[in-house]
Amino acid sequence: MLRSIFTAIFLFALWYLMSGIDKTLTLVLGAGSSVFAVWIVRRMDDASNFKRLSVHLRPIEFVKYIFWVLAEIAKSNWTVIKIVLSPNMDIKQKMYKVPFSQKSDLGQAIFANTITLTPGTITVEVEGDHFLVHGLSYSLDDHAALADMDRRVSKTEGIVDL
Amino acid sequence: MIFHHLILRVVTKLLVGTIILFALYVQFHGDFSPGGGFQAGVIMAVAFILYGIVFSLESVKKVFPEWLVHKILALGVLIYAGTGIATMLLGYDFLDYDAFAPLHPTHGQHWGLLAIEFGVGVTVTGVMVAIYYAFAGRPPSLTDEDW
Amino acid sequence: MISTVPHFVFLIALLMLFIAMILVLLRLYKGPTLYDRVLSTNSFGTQTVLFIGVLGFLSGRPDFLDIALLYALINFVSTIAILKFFRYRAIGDILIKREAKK
Amino acid sequence: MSIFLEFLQVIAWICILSGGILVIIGALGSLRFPDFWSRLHAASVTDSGGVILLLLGMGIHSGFNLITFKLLLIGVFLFITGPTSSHAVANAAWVSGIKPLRKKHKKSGIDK
Repeated sequence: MLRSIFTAIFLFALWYLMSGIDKTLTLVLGAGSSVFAVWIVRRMDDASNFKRLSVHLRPIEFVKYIFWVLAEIAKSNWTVIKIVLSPNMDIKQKMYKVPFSQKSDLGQAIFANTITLTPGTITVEVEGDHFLVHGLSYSLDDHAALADMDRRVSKTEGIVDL
Repeated sequence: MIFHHLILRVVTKLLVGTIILFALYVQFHGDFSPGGGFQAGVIMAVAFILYGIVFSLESVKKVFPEWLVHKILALGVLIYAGTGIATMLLGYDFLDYDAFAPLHPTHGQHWGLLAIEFGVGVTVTGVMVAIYYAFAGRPPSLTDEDW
Repeated sequence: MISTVPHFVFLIALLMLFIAMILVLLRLYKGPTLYDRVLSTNSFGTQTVLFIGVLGFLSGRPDFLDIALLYALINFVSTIAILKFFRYRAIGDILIKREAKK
Repeated sequence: MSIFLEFLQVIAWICILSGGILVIIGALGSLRFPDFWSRLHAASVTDSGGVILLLLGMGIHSGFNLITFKLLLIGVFLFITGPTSSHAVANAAWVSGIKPLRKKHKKSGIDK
């Protein structure tokens, strides 16, 4: 119930920031729309076999993590750009396994999406307790770098379940 | 079998609420920004279609039952026509929005447009979801091996 | 003087995006496998989103960003739908068919 | 103050132009690379670097208002869906049995 209220408030803030119109009619329609959206989402959570997504993140850690990811994206972009522009493209492809330590589905999805977002590595499959990752220019350092990323994602996971 | 599509499931659950809100935002801002009933209906239907693709047709039919789709199809047209008839009952022409607020024609047109757009949006949602149900409900004619 | 520069910058960015879109379309035409084509369709969509954004700024109507957001959404859903269709030969339920086959 | 604002504008132009260059490089990579798996990485340059730089440039150019928020929204949306669709394509290709090309300075030989 608490979560529904928070979702509705979040959606209403989104509405207000998108429209930027303070007329009463628009605001009332926005409130109605957010309540409607929350209602549909609740129905959807109840309908499938997969119950609601448990969200536990530490906001401050998560913001720090986003900035770290941006720096990481810049570095790996540079690596891939060098490969694309070099005349004989020095590709060393490899599939390898990356273990993950996150407990929640959301944490695992964040880790997998971060791997894919940094150019040079792509999550191909989630199986059991590890991801199958495809690397473009594979070196032994990649394992250490991805383990570091894994630790950082695990740090953003909190205990409070909203 | 869907168990290993973890990322798709999580992303769908995260996005669906926002998509529905965005649909309603486009719906009710038809006169301030590009958009209106047609786009809003499609976006709203996309939320259900995404849910149906990633989870299953069965669960999306629990959320948005098939009988409701057919009712909603007609409801949109009724809202549209009803607005026109309401203006006629107030003594004006068909779909002459000034009827809703004779003293402030601009307000009247605003109200009238909102109602019309709402009707269009409802019908388009219904049509899109009905097309998706019809496509997805079709039994596959080929097995994996034959392909 | 300085007010004409943004115009040029956006025009050049638009041209760059246009060239990139043509390159991706070439890959779409050449792509040996189905997945190459899906991939290039997807990146064409991302470039279209950016294109619409830049075009909105160039023509002085940033309202276009709503359309860009809509395009990003449709692009995502269509990629998933195409992949599901080619993987399972159906966009509806596949669970029942799988179990019946066992 | 005005000089500061013009400086910001210059930064915005640099961001937009380098974003455009990144998008071209991504497209060029997806044209030049030899096989499907390496093309995935080239497309991901467009998805991450190009999107960030172009949206950042447009955001700085427009100043801080509702347009910036919409750009941020597009950025967040592309950041969630871009990797997801890349992953979906890669996963589908992996399941259907397309294996990476092992290249040893030659264009021939798929040893797998």
